[in-house]
Amino acid sequence: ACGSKSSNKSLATDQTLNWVETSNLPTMDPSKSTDIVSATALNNVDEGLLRIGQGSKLRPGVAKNYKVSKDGKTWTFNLRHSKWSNGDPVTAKDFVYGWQRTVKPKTASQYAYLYDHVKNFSAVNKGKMAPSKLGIKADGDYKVVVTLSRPQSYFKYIVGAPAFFPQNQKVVEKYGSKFAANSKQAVYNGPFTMTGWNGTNNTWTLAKNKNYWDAKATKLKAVKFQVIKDQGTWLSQYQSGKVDELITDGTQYKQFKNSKQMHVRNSASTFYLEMNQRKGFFKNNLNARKAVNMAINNGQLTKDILADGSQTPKGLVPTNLAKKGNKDFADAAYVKSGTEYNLAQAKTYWKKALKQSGKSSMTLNLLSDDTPAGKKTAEFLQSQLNKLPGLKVTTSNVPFNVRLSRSTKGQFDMVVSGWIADFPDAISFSSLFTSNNAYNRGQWKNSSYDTDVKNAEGKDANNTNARWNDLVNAEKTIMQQQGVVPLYQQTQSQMLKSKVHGVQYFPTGAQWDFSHAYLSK
Amino acid sequence: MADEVKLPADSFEPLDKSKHLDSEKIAAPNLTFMQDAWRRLKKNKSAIVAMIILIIFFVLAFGSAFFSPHNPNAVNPQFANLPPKWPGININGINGTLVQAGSRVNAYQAAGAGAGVHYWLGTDYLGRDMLSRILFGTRISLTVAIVATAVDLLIGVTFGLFSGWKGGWVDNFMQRVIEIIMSIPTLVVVVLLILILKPGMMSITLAIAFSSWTTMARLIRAQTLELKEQEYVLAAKTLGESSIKVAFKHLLPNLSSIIIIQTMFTIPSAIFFEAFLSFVGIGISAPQASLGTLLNDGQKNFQFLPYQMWYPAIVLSLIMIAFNIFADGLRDAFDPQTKE
Amino acid sequence: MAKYLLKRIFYLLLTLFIVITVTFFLMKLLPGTPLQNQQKLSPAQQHLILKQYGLTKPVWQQYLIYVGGVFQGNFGTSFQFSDQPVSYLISSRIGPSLLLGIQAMILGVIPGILVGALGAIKKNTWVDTTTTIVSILGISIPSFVLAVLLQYFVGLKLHLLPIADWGGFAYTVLPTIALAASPFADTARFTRTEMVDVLNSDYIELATAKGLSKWGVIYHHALRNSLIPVVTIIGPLAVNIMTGSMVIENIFSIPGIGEQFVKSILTNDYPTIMAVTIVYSVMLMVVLLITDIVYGIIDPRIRISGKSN
Amino acid sequence: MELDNAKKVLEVKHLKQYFNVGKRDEVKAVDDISFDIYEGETFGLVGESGSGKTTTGRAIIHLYTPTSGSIKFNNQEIIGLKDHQKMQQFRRDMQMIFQDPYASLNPRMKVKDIVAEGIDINHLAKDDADRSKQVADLLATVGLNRDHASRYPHEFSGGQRQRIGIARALAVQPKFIIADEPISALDVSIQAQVVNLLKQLQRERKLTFLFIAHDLSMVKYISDRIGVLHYGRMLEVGTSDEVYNHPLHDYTRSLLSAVPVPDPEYERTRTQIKYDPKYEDGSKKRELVEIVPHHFVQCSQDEIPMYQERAKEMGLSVK
Amino acid sequence: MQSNETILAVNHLKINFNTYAGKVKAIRDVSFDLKKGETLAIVGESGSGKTVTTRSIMGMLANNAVVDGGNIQFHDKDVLKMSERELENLRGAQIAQIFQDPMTSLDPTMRIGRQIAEPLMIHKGVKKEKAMAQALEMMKLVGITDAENRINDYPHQFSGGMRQRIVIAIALINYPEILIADEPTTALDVTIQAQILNLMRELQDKISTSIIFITHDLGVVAGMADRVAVMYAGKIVEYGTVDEIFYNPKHPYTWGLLSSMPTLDTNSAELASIPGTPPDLLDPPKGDAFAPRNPYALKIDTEQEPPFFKVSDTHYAATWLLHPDAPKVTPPDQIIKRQEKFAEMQKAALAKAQHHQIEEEEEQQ
Ligand SMILES: Nc1ncnc2c1ncn2[C@@H]1O[C@H](COP(=O)(O)OP(=O)(O)OP(=O)(O)O)[C@@H](O)[C@H]1O
Ligand SMILES: Nc1ncnc2c1ncn2[C@@H]1O[C@H](COP(=O)(O)OP(=O)(O)OP(=O)(O)O)[C@@H](O)[C@H]1O
Ligand SMILES: [Mg+2]
Ligand SMILES: [Mg+2]
Repeated sequence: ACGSKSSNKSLATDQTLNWVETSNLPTMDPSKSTDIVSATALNNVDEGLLRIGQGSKLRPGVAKNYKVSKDGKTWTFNLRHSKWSNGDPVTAKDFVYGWQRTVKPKTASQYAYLYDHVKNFSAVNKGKMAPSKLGIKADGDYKVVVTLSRPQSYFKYIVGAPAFFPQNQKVVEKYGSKFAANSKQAVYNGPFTMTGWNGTNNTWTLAKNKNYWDAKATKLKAVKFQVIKDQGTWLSQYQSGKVDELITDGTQYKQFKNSKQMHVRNSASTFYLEMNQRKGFFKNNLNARKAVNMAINNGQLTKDILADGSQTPKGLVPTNLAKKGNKDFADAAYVKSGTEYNLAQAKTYWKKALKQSGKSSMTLNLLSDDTPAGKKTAEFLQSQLNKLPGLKVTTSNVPFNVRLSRSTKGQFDMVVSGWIADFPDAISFSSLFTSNNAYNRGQWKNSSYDTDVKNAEGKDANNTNARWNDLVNAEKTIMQQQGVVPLYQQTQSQMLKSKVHGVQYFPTGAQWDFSHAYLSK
Repeated sequence: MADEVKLPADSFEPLDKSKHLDSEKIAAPNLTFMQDAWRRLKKNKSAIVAMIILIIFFVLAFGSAFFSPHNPNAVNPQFANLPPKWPGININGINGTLVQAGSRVNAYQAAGAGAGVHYWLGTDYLGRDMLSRILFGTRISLTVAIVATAVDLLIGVTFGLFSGWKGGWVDNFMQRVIEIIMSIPTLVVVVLLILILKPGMMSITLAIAFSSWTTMARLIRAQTLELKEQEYVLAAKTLGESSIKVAFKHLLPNLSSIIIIQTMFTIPSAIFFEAFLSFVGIGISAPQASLGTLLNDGQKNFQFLPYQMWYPAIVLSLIMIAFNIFADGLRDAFDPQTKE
Repeated sequence: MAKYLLKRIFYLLLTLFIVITVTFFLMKLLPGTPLQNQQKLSPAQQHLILKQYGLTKPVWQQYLIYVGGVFQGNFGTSFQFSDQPVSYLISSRIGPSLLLGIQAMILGVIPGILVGALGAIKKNTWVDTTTTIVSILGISIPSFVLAVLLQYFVGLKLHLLPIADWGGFAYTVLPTIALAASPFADTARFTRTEMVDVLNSDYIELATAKGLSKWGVIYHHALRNSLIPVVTIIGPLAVNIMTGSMVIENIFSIPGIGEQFVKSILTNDYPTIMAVTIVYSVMLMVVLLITDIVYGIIDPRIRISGKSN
Repeated sequence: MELDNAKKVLEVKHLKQYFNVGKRDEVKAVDDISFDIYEGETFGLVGESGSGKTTTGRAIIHLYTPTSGSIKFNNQEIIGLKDHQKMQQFRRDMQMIFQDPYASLNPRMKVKDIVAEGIDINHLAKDDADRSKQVADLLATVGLNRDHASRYPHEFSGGQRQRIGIARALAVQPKFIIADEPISALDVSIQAQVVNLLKQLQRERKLTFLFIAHDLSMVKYISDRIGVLHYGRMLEVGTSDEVYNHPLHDYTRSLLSAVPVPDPEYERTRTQIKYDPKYEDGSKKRELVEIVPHHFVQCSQDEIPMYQERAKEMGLSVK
Repeated sequence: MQSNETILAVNHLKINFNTYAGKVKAIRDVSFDLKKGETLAIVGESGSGKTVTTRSIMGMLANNAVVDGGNIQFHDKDVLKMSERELENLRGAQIAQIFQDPMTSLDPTMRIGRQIAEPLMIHKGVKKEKAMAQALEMMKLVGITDAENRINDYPHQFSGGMRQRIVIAIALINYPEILIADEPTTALDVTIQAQILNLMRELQDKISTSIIFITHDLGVVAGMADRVAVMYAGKIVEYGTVDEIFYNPKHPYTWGLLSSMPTLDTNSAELASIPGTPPDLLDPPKGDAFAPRNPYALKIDTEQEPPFFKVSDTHYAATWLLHPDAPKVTPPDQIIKRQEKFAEMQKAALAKAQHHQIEEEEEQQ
């Protein structure tokens, strides 16, 4: 809404934005959405209780406002009077229905786990309890009361995710298994509606939703999406003006980094190296882990190799994810040695490490994705680590799924993993590396880390300061102990035609919000 | 008529029988089969040029292990993506400059490379020497092709030979097997094999070979069906020659030209298929490179770093063209009926 | 003929059944699950979801269920498009692949035959050399390189045709050219080889002796007789091309099946893999059958019923 | 020639060779033929194209497995012979010369290796030198010189190639040779060379020949006895003079009338006798019947008198 | 039937082939003529240049052929100098050809009716239906039974003899002035051969073309030819009327050919064969090419090529044996027998001629 009046004059006549996705839209069912493409679309055509906007700031959504009880367990949302695109009113029942549908086992929602703080989630999700027992109630048509089993300070962010969107029971049941299987068989309550998606095609359009409660703020007539999988094609399409944005890769970034159209956007994701500590070399071998960390020149990796605007990480938790006041979490928890490059030191550590394990030489396999960035990273790490005396690194670049299944089963020596936060809170990362967490593929174990994280989720959940400190301590621990080796923080280096304004970016989840975007002449 | 000419008196003496010319003499030079083929090949200039090109590539590719200008896997991040630079020459394209953000910049200077740093074909995204990598990649590609071909020959030829020679229900059954293998999309087969055998050069090669031998088998079978009715094969049988011996002495040599031609088709398709696998992302794993992976990497940055695609593409195309022309020449050379 | 067809169809079904069985069980060796955000799910959660998909049952049960489903036309649900039956995925995406494939075959085969014939007629002249080099180039440049070059020069620099995307005919031109290179080259080369042989045959001699002009001989006699090997290679080639090229579809952003297929293999989206495999097998075997029938049409010596063995 | 005293080398009884049995395109290439060949003689087999001559030859030398019947060579049943030793011996004793001198020599083998193939299989040579010597001798026998040993078949003319084929057959010192149209593909002037060679070999080596041809004048010249084959059946068997001069069967007469003779005078007056194969329909059971001593004609019982009549007309003494 | 009008004259034709090994001198000065309505047989063994000669008449020489001299006068034009266009108009219209192998000389993929009609459509511009009707007539003429039903069959549905009839039908459909038959029956067996030869004779009577008949089978020549030319190693060594060649041959090669053919009553222990093989035309020997195989060779044969010696107005032979200085040699027995027969025939003919004269005289009186 910033100065839209003043810029009206320069509004282009055709308010159609051409946007690009790099993979297909797999579903428009909020309960089933798992990927960023559908999240982006859903976030623009539907609306949950709250909206996440630029810089992870919360904005009101269907809820005008909300209240949290003292114990942090009861959340009350007051809804505004708004409509679905078919004219039905959006009511509290729609939320209750949508949430229950997402959680009940038959839906097989892959994002249902986000509900884990909601009362009775586990039982309902496993089918041991009726969906109606889930901790959400409609209090009249326009008030939603949510009961949590434990306090969760960041629940406000979570309710902005597609899995928590309202669903129009009438429509869902009308289409049954075909609900949201194409753009016609769905109903929308967001700033846009979707057209032109047949379920599997490469293009779809978000058109302005006249029934949206804030429709007057929506300037765009349409956002046309096009799937482009080839980076070179994308560039050509951008250059020829067929699309209005381009997420650059390394080479392109180098070409364009000084352009006015370049926008470097941090995403809340870190790529890090996990070392298998189930048994074998890295187990209880801090020297080895430190050696690995110090042998890797993160600066070179981001600047010369990836060269796509990615940043040297300060630690596991990315910058710009969580803030206390003006203090960024990553700065607060910074441990120099945790990401430092020092080859001489690395070699010293390495010798110690070898001595400790009683070996003179060592071959380690590095598992990584077969994506361009995955390959570049692996090749770079290989060349860096091979400088450690007596270490020979081999690489395996495998498809994403394979990497996950192998790392989960512990079939690796080192693996390059990445994580993107689901919501803007450090816990999204910190919780990963508790002792028995399934995502802790390296199975690094540290009891003080476990305690800190546990406190943040339990005892200190309602105490902002204590919780902050818990998480900062945990982060410091994992960095000092080199539980993982952070490699880089991913960014989106976006070329955006200069006529495009007001596109909102946020580093977690859906990432893009077009509701306030417009095109100038 | 013409008897006015004076003829010597003794002209009409009967010819001494012993002085009779050997009427069974063969005037054409005594050439072995290979010599004959070689002679025919030599006449085919394009085939010879192709052969020389191939030899050069083989020598360079396999010799590069000893004399390549740089270690193909040596990472040099500060020199990443440098364009080609030839000492002492200042022509755009080989003077180390490239267009960046609309203006021509000296990439070597920008990367802080000293005056003595020259990469003849530039560097890749990790600052590795492209020339060395292309040589290395050529080696891998050729190896893939050759190993694939060898396996292809072993399975395809044996299978086809056996099927055609046995005939009857054996043949029928074996043909069905081929049909089934053909009916499964190659990619499925290849991915499965790669996963079963663990990723790597060997498994890719085998996977390619595994899926490519059906054509060979079908060709060989058809030809064997024809050959086994040939009278010289029957003659061998009446002499009591065993089937194995017949196969080696009579069938294989006469299948050789078909085998050669088909091999020359297999080689390019193996190289291509490897390139395709690289494109899909299941090709040779890093830091090894094949022409396919190089092309695949180069193709992405074609607009800004065209040399990264052009050079591997040129090398690959040259090899392909050379193989094809050479194969054509060989086929003609091995066919005694080739009209000159 | 009817009997022959019945026999062939029986073989087709048998082969298909074996292909389904073999592929299905091999598929189970692939790692990967329908979970898109596996990374974010704990093993317990994963198990819960897999159970919904019926993937926790023993493999043989999954097989029976699958085969049963196939007989009812149910190929399962794609892991890539969580709400779409695989049958819909294929039917909605095979169109562009087929269209491109058919266009590419036409664009490749017809000029291929002409160029090949030209080379044979002008054997050992510069025309022959030129046509040979052109056709060899066709198989020497990987399609993705050709695609990129076309895109850059024709699309971006000359603005002649769209760079990518899917719309009207104009959008199909560049991908068709990129796809056509290899059928063009193969056809040209096979035609040339065969035509050289045919031109040496007695009946060509007789045709010449009848007083037919050079081109008359080619058109009326040599061409048809040269086509058998071409027909042989065209069949499988056409099936390969029509079932979609991942490379071309990726580069030109075409909503085809090839790209989904590769992705399904890499992610073990086995319902899609199986379905595409079935489509591919059926197409291939039908094409082989058609090829055999076409043989009979081109060359009356080949009796269809005699070829069954 | 006193046939009765001569030893029977080959006895063919009720030989049937069908192809594609049970299929729609079943061919009865050889349909119940019987004949004997005596030691040292040349038995000529004539008949038009497709009459089953080659098939008969190949069945005898065991290139095919006959549908039924019996083939005895030196009193040894060949059909179904399992004993490897005996088979090997049979393969040495019986050899074949093929029709097409272009197709019967492997184009990728040197002449010496072609000729020595049988020597190698049966380990008849002590060492390499012996092998070379044997090859040279064989080549000399067929009138080629030793330089030819290191050449390839495509360098030879048709007649020379056929002689190479003969040398190959001789290498294993066979007793019985089946010559399947060995001269049909050759020039007239060359034919005589080959025929002379075969005759000479027969004299020198006491060979027995089954000589297959459609050129009746050559067959007549080379054979002691002749069998006339038609549609896989043996229509007439007798000494060559008998068959030529006193043909009893209509088909033989027709065949003879078609032979061109290098005599314009004769040719100007020649009339060809038409033959109606309907006569051979399967309505009656016909067997070879000895009409004149040593002269057999295939006929049914009720036709015997007719042939006897014919024989008498020609002044032959009916048996 | 025959007239004295010469429609084709080949003069001093020399043709070489360029090959890897050098020049193959395939035709080395060949001259002959062809009269309207006559059958000229060219005999000679494989490689003697029979096919090359006829191909040059059709203007269908291989690419590597070089005409080294001579001309081929057809009416008043030199075939060797004709443009491709003119040759196309010539082939199949004025000069037609039958090939050796009926199995391979028909297009396997075209219906035979169409193949027969094709020359009509090309040369006379006849519409398809009419051409097919004429093709049908032609099929009947060459004795294909049930022609109506078989006109749409393909070649493989016919036997060898039938196919050769079809090839003949193709050649004759435009009633050519010259029919070249290049070993038309070599691939057929005797019974079929006899039928085909009969057919050709009949047809020649009906449409009175001149035939050049090529074969190496003297038996066939005896039945077909009016005149005979014997070729050896790229040259004609003897030519004359059929009787002259068969009953009074002068060239030792002709002797060899004639005596190497057993007739049904040859009984000698050994056939008179011509030893050895023909010379390699890459390097034709000096002098008489036949000398190495000639038991009657003279010294001069190795030094100088024999010119043609005239035997009669119609009979010439190129052998030094006919030179007045040459020693008298005894030809093989068979030849002597033949010559005896010739003498008889001459006598009979003479007597007959005299008789005629007397009768005529009587009539006049
Ligand atoms: N392998 C086979 N399969 C089917 N039919 C066959 C086979 N071999 C021969 N025949 C058929 O058997 C018949 C007799 O053939 P065969 O070759 O014995 O005749 P032939 O008398 O030798 O004829 P020719 O003079 O042409 O050589 C022919 O009709 C032929 O088509
Ligand atoms: N295109 C060619 N290139 C080289 N040599 C050739 C060519 N055509 C013919 N010859 C040679 O010319 C000579 C005469 O060949 P031609 O075909 O005329 O013989 P022919 O008398 O017809 O023999 P045949 O009875 O085998 O048909 C042969 O030595 C042959 O090898
Ligand atoms: Mg035969
Ligand atoms: Mg010829």
